[in-house]
Amino acid sequence: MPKLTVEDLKKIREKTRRTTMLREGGEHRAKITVHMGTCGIASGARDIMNALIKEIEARDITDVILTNSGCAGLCSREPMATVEMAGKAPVKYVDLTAEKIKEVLEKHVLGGKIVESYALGIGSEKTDLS
Amino acid sequence: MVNVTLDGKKIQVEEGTTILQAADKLDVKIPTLCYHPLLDPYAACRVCVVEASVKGKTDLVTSCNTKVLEGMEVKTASERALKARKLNVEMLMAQAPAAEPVKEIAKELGITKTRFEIKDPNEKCILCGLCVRTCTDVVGAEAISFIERGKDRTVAPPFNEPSEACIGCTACAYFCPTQAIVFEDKYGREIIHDELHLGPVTAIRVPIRQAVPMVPFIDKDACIHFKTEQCKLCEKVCEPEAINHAMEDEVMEIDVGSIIIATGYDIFDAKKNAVYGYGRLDNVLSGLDFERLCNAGGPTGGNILLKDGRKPESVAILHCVGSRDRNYNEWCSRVCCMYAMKFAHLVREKTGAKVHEFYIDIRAFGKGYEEFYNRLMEEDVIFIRGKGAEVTDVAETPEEEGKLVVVCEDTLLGLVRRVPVDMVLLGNGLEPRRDADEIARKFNIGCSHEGFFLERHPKLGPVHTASDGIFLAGACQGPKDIPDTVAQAGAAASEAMAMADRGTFELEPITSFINEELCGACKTCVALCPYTAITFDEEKNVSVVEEALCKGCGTCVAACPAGAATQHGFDDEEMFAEIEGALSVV
Amino acid sequence: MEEKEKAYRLHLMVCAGTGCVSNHAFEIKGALEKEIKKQSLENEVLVVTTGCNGFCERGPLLVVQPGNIFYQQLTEKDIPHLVEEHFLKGRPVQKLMYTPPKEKTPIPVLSDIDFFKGQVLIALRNRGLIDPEKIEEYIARDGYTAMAKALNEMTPEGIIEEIKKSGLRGRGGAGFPTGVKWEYVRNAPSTNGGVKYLVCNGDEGDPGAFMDRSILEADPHSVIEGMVIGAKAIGASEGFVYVRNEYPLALSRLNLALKQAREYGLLGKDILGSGFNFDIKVHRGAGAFVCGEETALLHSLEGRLGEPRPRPPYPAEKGLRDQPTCINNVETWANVPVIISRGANWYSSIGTKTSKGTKVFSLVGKINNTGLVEVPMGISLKEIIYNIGGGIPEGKEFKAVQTGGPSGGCIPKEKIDLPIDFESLTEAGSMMGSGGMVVMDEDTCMVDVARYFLSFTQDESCGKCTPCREGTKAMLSILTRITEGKGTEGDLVLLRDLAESIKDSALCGLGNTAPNPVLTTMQYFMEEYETHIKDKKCPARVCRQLNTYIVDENTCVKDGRGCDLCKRNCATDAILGEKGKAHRVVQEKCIKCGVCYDVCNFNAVKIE
Amino acid sequence: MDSANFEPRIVGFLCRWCSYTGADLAGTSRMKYPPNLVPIRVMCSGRVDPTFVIKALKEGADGVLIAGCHPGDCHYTSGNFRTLGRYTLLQIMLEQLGVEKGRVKLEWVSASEGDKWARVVKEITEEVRKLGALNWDGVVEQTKQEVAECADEKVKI
Amino acid sequence: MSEKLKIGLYWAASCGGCEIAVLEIKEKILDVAAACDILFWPVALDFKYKDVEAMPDKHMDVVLFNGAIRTSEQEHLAKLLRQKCKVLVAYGSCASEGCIPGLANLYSRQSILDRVFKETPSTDNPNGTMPQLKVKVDEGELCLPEFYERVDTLAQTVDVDYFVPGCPPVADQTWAALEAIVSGKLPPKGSIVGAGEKTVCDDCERKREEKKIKKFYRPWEIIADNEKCFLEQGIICAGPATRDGCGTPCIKGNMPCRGCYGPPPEVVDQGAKLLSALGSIVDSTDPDEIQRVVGEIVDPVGYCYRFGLPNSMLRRAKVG
Repeated sequence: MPKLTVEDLKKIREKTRRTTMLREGGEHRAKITVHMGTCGIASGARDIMNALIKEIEARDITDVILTNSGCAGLCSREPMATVEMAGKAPVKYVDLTAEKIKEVLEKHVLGGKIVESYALGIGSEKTDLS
Repeated sequence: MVNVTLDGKKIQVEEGTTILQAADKLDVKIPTLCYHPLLDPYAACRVCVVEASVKGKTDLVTSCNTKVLEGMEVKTASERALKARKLNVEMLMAQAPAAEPVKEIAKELGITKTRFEIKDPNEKCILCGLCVRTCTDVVGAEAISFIERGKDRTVAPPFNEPSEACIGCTACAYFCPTQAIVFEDKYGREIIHDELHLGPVTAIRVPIRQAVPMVPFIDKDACIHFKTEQCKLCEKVCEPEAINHAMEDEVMEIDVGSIIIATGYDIFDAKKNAVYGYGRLDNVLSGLDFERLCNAGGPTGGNILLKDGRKPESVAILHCVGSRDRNYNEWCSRVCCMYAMKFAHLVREKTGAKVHEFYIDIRAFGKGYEEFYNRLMEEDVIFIRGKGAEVTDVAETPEEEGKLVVVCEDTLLGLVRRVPVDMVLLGNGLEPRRDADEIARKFNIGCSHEGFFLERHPKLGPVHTASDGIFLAGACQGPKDIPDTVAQAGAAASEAMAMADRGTFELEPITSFINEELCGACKTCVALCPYTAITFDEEKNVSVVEEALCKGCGTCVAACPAGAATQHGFDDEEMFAEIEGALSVV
Repeated sequence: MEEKEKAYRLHLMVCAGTGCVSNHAFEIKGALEKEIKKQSLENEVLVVTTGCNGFCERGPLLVVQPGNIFYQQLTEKDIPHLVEEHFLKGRPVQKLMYTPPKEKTPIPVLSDIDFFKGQVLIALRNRGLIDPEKIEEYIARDGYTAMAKALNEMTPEGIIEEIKKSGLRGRGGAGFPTGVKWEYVRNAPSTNGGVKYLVCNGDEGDPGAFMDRSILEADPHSVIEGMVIGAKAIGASEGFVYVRNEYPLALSRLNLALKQAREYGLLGKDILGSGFNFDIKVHRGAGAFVCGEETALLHSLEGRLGEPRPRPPYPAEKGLRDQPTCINNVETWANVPVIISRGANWYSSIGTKTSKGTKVFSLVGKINNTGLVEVPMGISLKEIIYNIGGGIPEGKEFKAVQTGGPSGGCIPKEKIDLPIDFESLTEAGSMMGSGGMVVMDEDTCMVDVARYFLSFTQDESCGKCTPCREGTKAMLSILTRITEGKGTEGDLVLLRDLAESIKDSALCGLGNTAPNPVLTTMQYFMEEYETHIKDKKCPARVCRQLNTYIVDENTCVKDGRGCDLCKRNCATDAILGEKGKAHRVVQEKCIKCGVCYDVCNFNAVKIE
Repeated sequence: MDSANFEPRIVGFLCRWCSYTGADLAGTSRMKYPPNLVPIRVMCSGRVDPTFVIKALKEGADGVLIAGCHPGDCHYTSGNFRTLGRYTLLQIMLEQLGVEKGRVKLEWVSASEGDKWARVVKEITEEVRKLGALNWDGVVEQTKQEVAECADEKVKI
Repeated sequence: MSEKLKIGLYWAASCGGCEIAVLEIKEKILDVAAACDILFWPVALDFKYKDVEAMPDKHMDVVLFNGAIRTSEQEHLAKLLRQKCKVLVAYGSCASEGCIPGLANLYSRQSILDRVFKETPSTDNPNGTMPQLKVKVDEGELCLPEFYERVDTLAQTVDVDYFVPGCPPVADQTWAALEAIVSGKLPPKGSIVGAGEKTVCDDCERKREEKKIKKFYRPWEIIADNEKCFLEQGIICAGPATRDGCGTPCIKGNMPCRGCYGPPPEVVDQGAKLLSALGSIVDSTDPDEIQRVVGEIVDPVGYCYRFGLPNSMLRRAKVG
């Protein structure tokens, strides 16, 4: 094991920022909630979640919180996900596929532009407990 | 220097002085229990607590370890200090009711009884730790320690078993203020110094009162420092700093021209002949013991006393102890008759006791000796011709009770006698020194069969030895009395002087030499020479004998495989001729 | 280290402090992992073991991040449901959440719970947030930055100045200013070529306190970091952590942390390239209370009998192996990195005028929220007991609180508004001491409390000095006498004399403070002593020898129908009566064991 | 020759310091011992060359005694150790050459051991007496006789 | 022809190596042939004893006689040749000292005959037939020489003029001896020619320091350091007690000297001297250790008298 330098300490901190952010509720760019009630799972919410995790990992995104919730109530449009950009109203996306959610991640979360074609609407009922 | 006020009195003391030391200077007494001036303060008994104020801050402190500070005000008997001190003493009274020092302090403090529960009325140990600290810090043996804690605390060796680490120095018992430590030997007897019946011995002592120079020495065998490398308490107390443990015995090499051996004799150890009870029965003394007893510088100041302190009423003196005895030494030790008679005279003179001399023959051979014998007979010394056969304390008749009985065959009366006496003095004979063999070997001289050094010739060379330049004087050559010794010593001295004076020394013409023509340079001879007289000449490639060093033993000659080495007076041809000659005799 | 950090959407922080571990936290963790695997969530959900969360009362605990959702008193049975509902379907499970006493609705989020709300975390800053067995997680939380700063940017004098300015005082109990101590050690001459030592006192002797253990378990690196900073300040190259062997988890996590730190070059030679060398050895203590005393601890560390010696000289001057030695408590060391990284000014803004920063207390006894709390100095007892501690169970009345461990003192309810700091506690006759807080309710007999604590100190006294060895024994026997009804008026005088004298003349802190429980209870609850002696009664009915047990015949017949249970359980046949009829206690035969009182299901047995 | 009337001839090599003095002591002490041994004085037993022993045997001695100081007591420190080494080896060799062990002996006799000297001489004399004459020249000359006998042998076949 | 030297060679009790050694002078043999007439050399040329008997006395100038005297035939020839030559040379160790055949002096004649004709495992002699001096056969009587009880050297049998030692003598020394004889530059009678006046050690190039032995070894027991004195390594070497002249071929071949050149000038008994040296160099002052170290030497006669038992003082063992 090589000895650390002060720089190395910083690197380690950078690397683990995602954990820090996750556990301590630190500043994050966005929070994506995948709705995973029985209906959601049945219509493929797991795929959405997996795709998101894979993509976040692949892009090494450290400031996006990924979470899930129960049924959003609109079972017919599942799978659904809600994207909340920091300080902005949540946007709910419906009828998602893995491809679509990647696009949402790319355009909305990273690009700041809502993907209107998949969006159900902007602003909704409060979904976050905290 | 530091200014202190102690119980109102002002004193200036050195920095680093403890309150206790300062109080001592003012003759203010502060009671202590766990304190000892030779050990580091322990501050455990808390009996020496005093009230000390510095800069307006007042505290109760233990005086044994608290160092005075500038402007400190100490009250050794303030109400607060006394209250704590009394309670502590009272608690110790309950814990160790049999400890005398605690009782004494309690008495001084006006405490008559303790209000606390007494567990063991015979307990003496106050857990002051002096013994443990002595064993650890001073002795360095670490054979005892505290075990358990709190109320169960006790002092014990590891696992409560007799410890192998204990060196038996008894220092812990010495330091114990309450006599709570008792030593036992392996037979369960209490160890006291009584066995050394001519007085206790410490590791530092003056050898004898008449010693010259009159200085004490450290007995390395008894000194704790040489067992554990610690202690050195004596260094602490010796103000002139005259003690140095690091001093070593020095071996000095001195070049001399001649040597006189005067190593003296040993006296016969009467313990070897158990019938005399020496070392077993009280009041059976060897000749030397008696000399010490008689000596004004001895343990009794020169009074002849029995072990219980009484004056003896009758004394028996046994001649020929170990001498003229086939079982021990066959020779006559020459001096015993006369010194035994001197003892008789001393006993008569100092105590007036009845004296019996048990002898085989009286050998009063010197000038005035016979007259002394006659004088003793006039002094009513009873001479019994017959060797003492036994000394016993088993009484057969009432008048023998409590006495020592000397049994002997009176050859004049022709009957066995039992003579009850109070004290028996033994006329121990003289023996060669126990290391005479070693000395003889060192100096290349001989010993006679009894072990005394052998003179070159009894008549023609009485102080010479077989080795040139080595002379004999005194009893190392054979038993002799002082006049004879002085005479022989004088002779030896003049022989030695004469030899040294001559400056040169003649060698016997018996040295070896090596024929260069024949020497094959095998070097067999070089290592054989005990005197390094043979060297190898690398240039000539031959061995060479330095004749001044050669003593003529001829070992190299015998060993020379080339036949190159020869000895003057002992060459092969001469030897062969001698052999032939020896065999030509029919 | 080059691979990218794996992304999880949920981190399940399982508390693995000793309290929760003994409540089967590791089984819970196992069940979680099994269940997560079963639901194929292993790439989405990570299970993390953390150090003590503090709310030990409610263990085993689980905090879900993000969201800070607090689950408590979990059992293995709960896990499949929890995993499916919350972690798979995103529906937090309410019935596993904490519901404050007297309330009905559970509080889902940790920070909304009173117990946590009132706390300010400095020494315990990483609790519940990191896995103590992973150095990277400590570093992630700015770990070792203070050390890097101290080693590379600060002079020893600068560090000492900063600590002095922060007002940090020793958390071991006596409250000696840490910076001043460091300065002493720095300036004290060493007789062995400049060798100085640094010691972390982890010999937490008070059986009721466990913050040191908790810090070592939850955040060992914070102690190590503090020690390195201290070492640089005083000029030491060798340090020791003295931990009692009864803390196996703390020991193993500390040793692991030391190993990791050494591997990362955060200990050893040329730390972080600064040229500074320092390493730490762990010394396991055998668990004697007195070894928490610094001189005794040093003796023990040297391999000798754990006994105190008189001070001066203080360890700062002549400590381990006769060299200047800096001894600080675990909690003190844990505070150091924060002061260095956030600055003295920030730190000294917390707390009171004389006592800065926060203090960890272990809250135990008759209190709802047992656990470890870190609060700012100056907070009142009331806040701790009622707000954070959730008050007294079963609606009983608060009577007193013993602070500072067995040799601390009892503070009565009259002083409940007392702001907690070093001075105020000492003034009240108690002390900060171990940081233990034993809360007592109306059912507590104060004489018995004094006796109880004294039996502890008496047992733990090393026995070196007379007052402590003999005095605690004497006091205990007097107190025992009083609780047995054999006390006399003279006993009280003797007891007070003894207590004062021991406090005054004992050799070390243990002895000096041992009488504190007696003195404070005598100060605040004298009437209880008098009742025991004069009336031979124990108002709290704790001292059984003073109780008279009788059977209320009415209740016995009416409610219990003469059930005969008391009679059958009486060891001395002191209860007469037949089944179905009223029973009666024969006082001459009664040994006051209290069994009848305990077994009666109808409260028919009364104490008078 | 019958052993009772046979008077063995023994050569003794005596070191001057111990054994010769010891022998002297035996004499001055008027101790009686057999006259069969003729002493030859050497300075040290270390001078005794095995050649001397062989020479003596060849010249008609029936036995040889080497006497020196006790080990460690050598006047010349170590001469007697050399003697011991040679003697030990010589004994082995003489055995190979058919000389009985008892004929050649090494003894340590100190200056004070007059009695031992007398005893040693008595012992070796008796032992050699028992072994009989060595007569080495006879051994050597024996051949001629045997050759003659050999020539007279009858043809067996 | 008359100016040519008349020489004879004879081989008695020896291995025959000396005969070959004569040829070891190689091409110089031509010089010899040029200078000499060989009148008698049974191993090479067919001469009969009668031819020699027929010579006038002192007819031959030189006879090189090798081999010891073991049988009546050898004795007869020794005497005969003495009579017929002017200079009789004991050539080689056998003639000079007895050499290896001389070791037979450790045994009696009878035991040797028994061993040879009865006891060896390969002997099939159920009737115990022994050689007879005279056997009558049909053709007449056959005679065998007598087998003597003892091996003697040549000088013990007849008067010898010169000795050339060595087993065998080295070529250079042989040549030197012959040259001396040819040139007529003869040393005093009885001299040892073709050898030095010191010991082998003098020629030995090995390093010698101190002889302090803790254990003796036989050559095969250790690997000898080829630069260090054998004795100092504990390997018994007869060099110190052996006359030089050989040029140390054995030692150069890393084998210790066995002593074939016989005793140095002043040594009467080579074996006794060697033994004395061996017994003296044990490094110990512990009597038990000395006895143990020395006692471990196997077969001291074999070491000390390997080449010279008949020539030693005792000449042979006393055998019963």
